[in-house]
Amino acid sequence: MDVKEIRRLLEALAATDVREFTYETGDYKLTLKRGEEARQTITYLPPTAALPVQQAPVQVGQASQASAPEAAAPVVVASSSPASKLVEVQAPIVGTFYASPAPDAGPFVKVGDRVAAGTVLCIIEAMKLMNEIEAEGAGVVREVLVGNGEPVEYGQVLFRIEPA
Amino acid sequence: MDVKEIRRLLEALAATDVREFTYETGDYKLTLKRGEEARQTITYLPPTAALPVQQAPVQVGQASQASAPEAAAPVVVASSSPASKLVEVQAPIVGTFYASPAPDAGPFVKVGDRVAAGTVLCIIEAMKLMNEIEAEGAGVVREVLVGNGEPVEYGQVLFRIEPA
Amino acid sequence: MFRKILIANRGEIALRILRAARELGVQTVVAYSKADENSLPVLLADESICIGPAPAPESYLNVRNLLAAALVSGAEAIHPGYGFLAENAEFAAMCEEHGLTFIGPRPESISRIGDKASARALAVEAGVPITPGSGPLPDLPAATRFADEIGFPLILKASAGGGGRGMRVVHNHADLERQFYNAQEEARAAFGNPELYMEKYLEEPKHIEIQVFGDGNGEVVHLFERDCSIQRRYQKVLEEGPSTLAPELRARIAESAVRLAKYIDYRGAGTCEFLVDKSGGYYFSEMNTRIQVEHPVTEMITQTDLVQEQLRVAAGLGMAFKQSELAVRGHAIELRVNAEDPDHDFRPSAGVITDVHWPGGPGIRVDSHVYAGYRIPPNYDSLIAKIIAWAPSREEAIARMERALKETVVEGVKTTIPFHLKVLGNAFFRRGDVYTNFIARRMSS
Amino acid sequence: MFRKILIANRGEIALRILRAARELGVQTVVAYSKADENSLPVLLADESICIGPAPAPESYLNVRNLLAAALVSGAEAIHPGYGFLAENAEFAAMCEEHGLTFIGPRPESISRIGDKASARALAVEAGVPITPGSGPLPDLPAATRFADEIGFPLILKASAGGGGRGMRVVHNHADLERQFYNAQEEARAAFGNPELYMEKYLEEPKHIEIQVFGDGNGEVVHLFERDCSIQRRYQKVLEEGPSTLAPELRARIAESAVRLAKYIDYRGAGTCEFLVDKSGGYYFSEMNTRIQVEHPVTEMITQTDLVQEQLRVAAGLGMAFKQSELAVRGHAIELRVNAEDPDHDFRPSAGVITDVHWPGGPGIRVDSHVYAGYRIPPNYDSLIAKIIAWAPSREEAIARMERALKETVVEGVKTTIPFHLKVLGNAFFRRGDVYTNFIARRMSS
Repeated sequence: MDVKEIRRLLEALAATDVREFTYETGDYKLTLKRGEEARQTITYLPPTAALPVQQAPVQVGQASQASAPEAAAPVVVASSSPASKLVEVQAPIVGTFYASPAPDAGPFVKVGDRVAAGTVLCIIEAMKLMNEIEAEGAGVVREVLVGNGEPVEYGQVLFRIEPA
Repeated sequence: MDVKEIRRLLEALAATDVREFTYETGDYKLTLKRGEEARQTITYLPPTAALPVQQAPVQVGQASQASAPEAAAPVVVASSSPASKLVEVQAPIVGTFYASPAPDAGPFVKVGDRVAAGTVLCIIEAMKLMNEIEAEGAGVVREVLVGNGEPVEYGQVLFRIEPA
Repeated sequence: MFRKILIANRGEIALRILRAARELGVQTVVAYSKADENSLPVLLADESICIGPAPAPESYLNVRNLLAAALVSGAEAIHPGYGFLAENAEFAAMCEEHGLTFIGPRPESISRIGDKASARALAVEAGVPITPGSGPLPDLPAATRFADEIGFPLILKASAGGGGRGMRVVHNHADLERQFYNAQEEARAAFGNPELYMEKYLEEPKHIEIQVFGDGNGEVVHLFERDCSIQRRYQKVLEEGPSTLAPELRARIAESAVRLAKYIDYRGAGTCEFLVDKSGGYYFSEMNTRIQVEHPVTEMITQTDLVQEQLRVAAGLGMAFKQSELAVRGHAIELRVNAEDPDHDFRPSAGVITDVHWPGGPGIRVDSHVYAGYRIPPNYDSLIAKIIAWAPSREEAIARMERALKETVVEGVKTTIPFHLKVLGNAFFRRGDVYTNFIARRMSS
Repeated sequence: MFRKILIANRGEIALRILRAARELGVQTVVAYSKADENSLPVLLADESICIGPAPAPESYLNVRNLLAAALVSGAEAIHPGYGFLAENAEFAAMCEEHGLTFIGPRPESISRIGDKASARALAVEAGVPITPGSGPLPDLPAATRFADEIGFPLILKASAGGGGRGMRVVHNHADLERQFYNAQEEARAAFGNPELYMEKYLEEPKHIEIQVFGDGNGEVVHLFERDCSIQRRYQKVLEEGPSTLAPELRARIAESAVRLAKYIDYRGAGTCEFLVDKSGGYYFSEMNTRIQVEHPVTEMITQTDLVQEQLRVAAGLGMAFKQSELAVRGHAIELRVNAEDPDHDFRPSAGVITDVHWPGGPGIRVDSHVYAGYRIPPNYDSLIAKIIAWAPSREEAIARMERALKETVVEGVKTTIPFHLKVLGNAFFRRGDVYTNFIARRMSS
C-alpha cells in the first residue's frame, strides 16, 4: 500500500461515518481512528490466501458498502421497496416491440389486465421472426414501459406485473 | 516509505478529522495522533537496519518530521506537544553545508551547545559565497541534521534548537 | 460514407472503431453485453444497445441479437473488430442477407483463406512459399522417404490435432524412428485418430506479417511488415515495424503477400503471416481476414488510418492508398498491457482499476478503453491498453518506450508492464536478435 | 551528450524536457518551488531540489539558488524552458561563468535579438521587412508627413508605453488630427513622457511564426511555420501548422527568418514572428529566443524532436537537421487547455483536479503535467495540458481534435475545452479565415 492508496482510502472514509479502521495483512497493518469519540469499526479483511481479486472484498462490520455490484442495482433496489413487489418482465432478445398481434388489433395486454402463466404479453420481432413473450406467472399488469413499434435491447424492462 | 511519501500522507491527513493513525510493516511502524485532547505525537520508526542512504533519512527523535513549513498542518501539530518545543533552523538558500569555518577547524556548534541570537551555526556555500547562518534566538542545540559538505535544498531542516 | 454503423465488439478495438467513425462523421451504435455497461465505448457512443448477458456466446457471439440491434437502430453496416465474429464467414453472409454491410472481406474470402488447409493450397496455387509438408503418413517408411526428400529438422503432427498438442520435433533418423509409433499411439489416444503428417520445422524463425489492403476490385497494396516474433505461449507480447530483415527480403515477402491477396481479389484489411528462417527462407503460414490488434504499428510508420480506410472501402468509396505513395518513416513499437500478474505466471488480474495515468509527450500513442474506477470484467481477455512509441529509429523508439513505461501508473490490478520493461532492456532484443522462442530462451530468469 | 542537466522550470515544459533528456539517457534534476513539491516532473525526476517558496521571484527566478542547485547536484547544463529565465541574457551569461551550459542561444544573441527595438534594427540590416515606423514625432505636421509617406491606417504609440496601452488606430487625416494631441497628453499622464511614434497598422493580419534552428556555427534551418492567429488578449489559444497561406509566400517568410537568424549566427531553437496582411505583405515583429509552448505543432508535422535537438546542439554534437531533409507532412493543431472558466471571463480556476481522462488513439498527443489528485497552485499560469492532433489534412485534423475533446474529462476545475470546441466548430475557422482579431470578431456570441 502506498501513499496514493492511503490517501484515496482517507478520501473514501471521509464520505462515511467510519470512526475506526484497521487493515492488516501478512505484510502490514493499518489502523485509523477519527471523529470526536467513536465506536463504529470497519475492518478490511483481505483474503487470507489468494481469493480472486475480482470483487474488492470489502467486509463491512457495521456501516455501508460502497461497492454494490452495479449489475443488479436497479432491480434489487426496486424489489426492496414495498411498492416494488412487482415482477419485471425483461426483453430476452433484441428487436422491435409489438404490443398487439397485428396493426389493426388491440393490445395483448394493458394495465389492469389479469394474466396467467403463459399469457402472451407482446411480440418482439427480430430478424423477421415474431417472438411471443409470455408471462411467467399469474398476476396483474401494472406497467407497460415500451411503446408499440419501439426497439428494445436485451434486458430492457417491458412490463411490471403484480404477482397474484 | 520515504520522506516525500510521509509528507504527502501528512498533508492528506491534515485535510481530514482523523485522530489516530497507525501504519505498521515488518520494517517500520508509523503512528500518528492528533486533535485537541490527544497527546500530539508523530512517531516514525524507520528500519534499524536498512535505511535508504540516498534520501536524507528522517532523523527521528520524538516528534520529528522532515517536512517543511508549507506542509504547515503537521508542523503546527508537532510544535504544540511538549517535546516539540524545538525550533527548526531551515536552509534559506540552496548550497553546500559546512559545519565548521575551515576544513581543519572544529564545528561551529554541536549537540548540547548553548547558542545566543546571532551565534553562527554553520555556513552554506552558494556560488562561491560563504553564507553564515545564525541562530535567531537563544537556546540549546538538540539536533544537527546535515553532515559536513552535504548539499542542502531550500527549506531543509539543518538544526533543531530548544529555546532557552 | 455510412450514416451510422454498429460496432459489434468491445474494449479497446470498439473504442478504436468509434474514434475512426467519429472522425469521419459516422454515427456509432455500440452493441454491448451486460458486463460492459460502464465501458468507455458505451459511454462515448452516439447510441448503445445491450445485446445479452456477460458470456460472449450469449452476447458478442449472439448473431441474432447483433443483427437485430443493427436493424432496429438503423445502422447500415457492422464493424466486427477482431476476435468474436470478425472471421466468421456465416455472420458476414448473414449481414449481407439482411441488407447490412459487413465491414471486412467478402464471406467467401473469409472461408477460402481463413481455413488453414485451404489457405495453404491457395498459397501454392498463387506461387507463395509454404513450409513443405507431407500428406498423411501411413507408416515409418513413408515418413522416412519424406524426411529424405525435405531434410531435418521436421515436426510430426497429428492430422486430427490442434493447438500445439501432440507435436514432436525430430532432428534425425534416430529421432524419427524413436518417435513415430509413439506419436501415432498418442494421437490415437488423444484424438481417436492415429493419422500423422510432417512439416518442415523452422528453428528460431521470425514471425513476420504483412499488412495488406484490397479494394475488392483487383487492386491490392501492402503497408509493409510487422515483426511479431516476441510471443508468450503463442500470444503476441510486443510488435514492431519495420523488421530488422534485409530490405530486399522484406520486399520479396511483401510482394508474396500482395500476390496471394490479389489471387483471391481480397477486399479490406488483412494480414499475411510468414515464418522467416535465418537463411532468408520465408513461408506463408496463415492469413487473418480482419484488422489486427497490432495495426497501430503500421499506422504509425506509414501515417495512415487503417480503420478509417476499412470504412471507406466498405462504403464503396474505393481505396485511398496507392502503393507508390506508401512509405515507411521511422520505427514503431507496440506493447500490449495486460491485466495479468507477470510474477505469478501471468494469471489474470481482474478487478477495479483504482488509478491510471498513461504516458504522453512526443511519439506516444495510447489506445485504451480503461479509466480510473473501471472494473475489468472477468469474462473477456485481459488487454487493457496498447502503448505505441514512434521515433525516427528503432533505438530511439526503444528509449522512448522505456521512458513512457516509467511514467505509466496503473493501480488496482497487476499489469504486464514490469515484464515489458525486462523485454525492452534485454540485450538480444536491443540488437534485434529476436525469434519466436525469444521469451522461452532469452527471458528465462 | 551531457550526463546530467538541471531543469529550471515547472509544469508541462519541465516534463517535456525531462522526457527528452530521459530518451537521450541524460539524468535530470528538477528544480522546484515549495508549491510544486507534488508535481509530476518532481515525482518523475531522477533528482529534485527545492529552490525556494512558491512566489516565482524567490524560486523560479532566483538565479542564485538555481545556479547553486545545478552546482551542488553536479548538473552540467541548465534548460530554462520558456518563461521565467529563458530569455534572460544575464542568467545565460552567469551559467557560462559558472561552467554550466545554458541550453539556449548565446547570451549576446538573447540581448541583441530579444530586445524589440534592437531586433527591428537587426531585421532592417538583414533585409527582413518590418512594419514601417516613424521615429519620434514632435508634432502633428511631422506625423502628417509620415502618414502621407506611408499611407493609412496607422497606429499611434507612446514611445515610453508598452503592453498595448495608449495605442490609437488612425484611419485618415481627420482621425490623426483629432487623436494626436490627445494621445500626447495621455502618454504624458500615463508614462510621464509625451513622445509619440507611428507604425503602419495592419488590419486583420495573420500571426505567422517560423521555427528556426541554428547550430551556432553559421548553419541555420527553418522548420516551416505555425499559424497562431487565434489569440485572446494576446494569449495564443490554438496554434496550427502549416498555415493556409500560399506556398510561395510561406517559403519567402521562412527564407526571411533564416536570413535573420543567420545574420546573428543564432544557436539553438528560436522563433521569428511575423504579421502577414491580406495582400501578402509580411512584417517581422519579434524573435523568441527559446523553445515555445506550441513547438509540438512543428514536431508533429516534421517528425522531429526539437527539445532533444536543443540538448544535442547545446552539448556540441551539432545539428541533426538538414534543410533538404525537412518536409511538412500532414497538418497539426495544438490547443492549450487552461484551468480557466470560459463562462466567467476566463477567470483562473485553481484547485484540485479530482479526475482526469485525456484522449488517445491515432494522431493524438497530450503534453500534460497534471494527474488525478493534483492541486493546481495559484502561483503560476493556468496551462494544464496541450492537446495536439495530427492528420493528413487540416480538415481531418480538425475532426480528430473534435473527437479527442469529446472524450476528454477534467473534473474539479473548469477548463477552456468548451471554448475550444466553439472555435473548432466556427465556420470561419474551418475555412481558415482566421486573423488575430478572430475571437473578438467571430466569437462574440
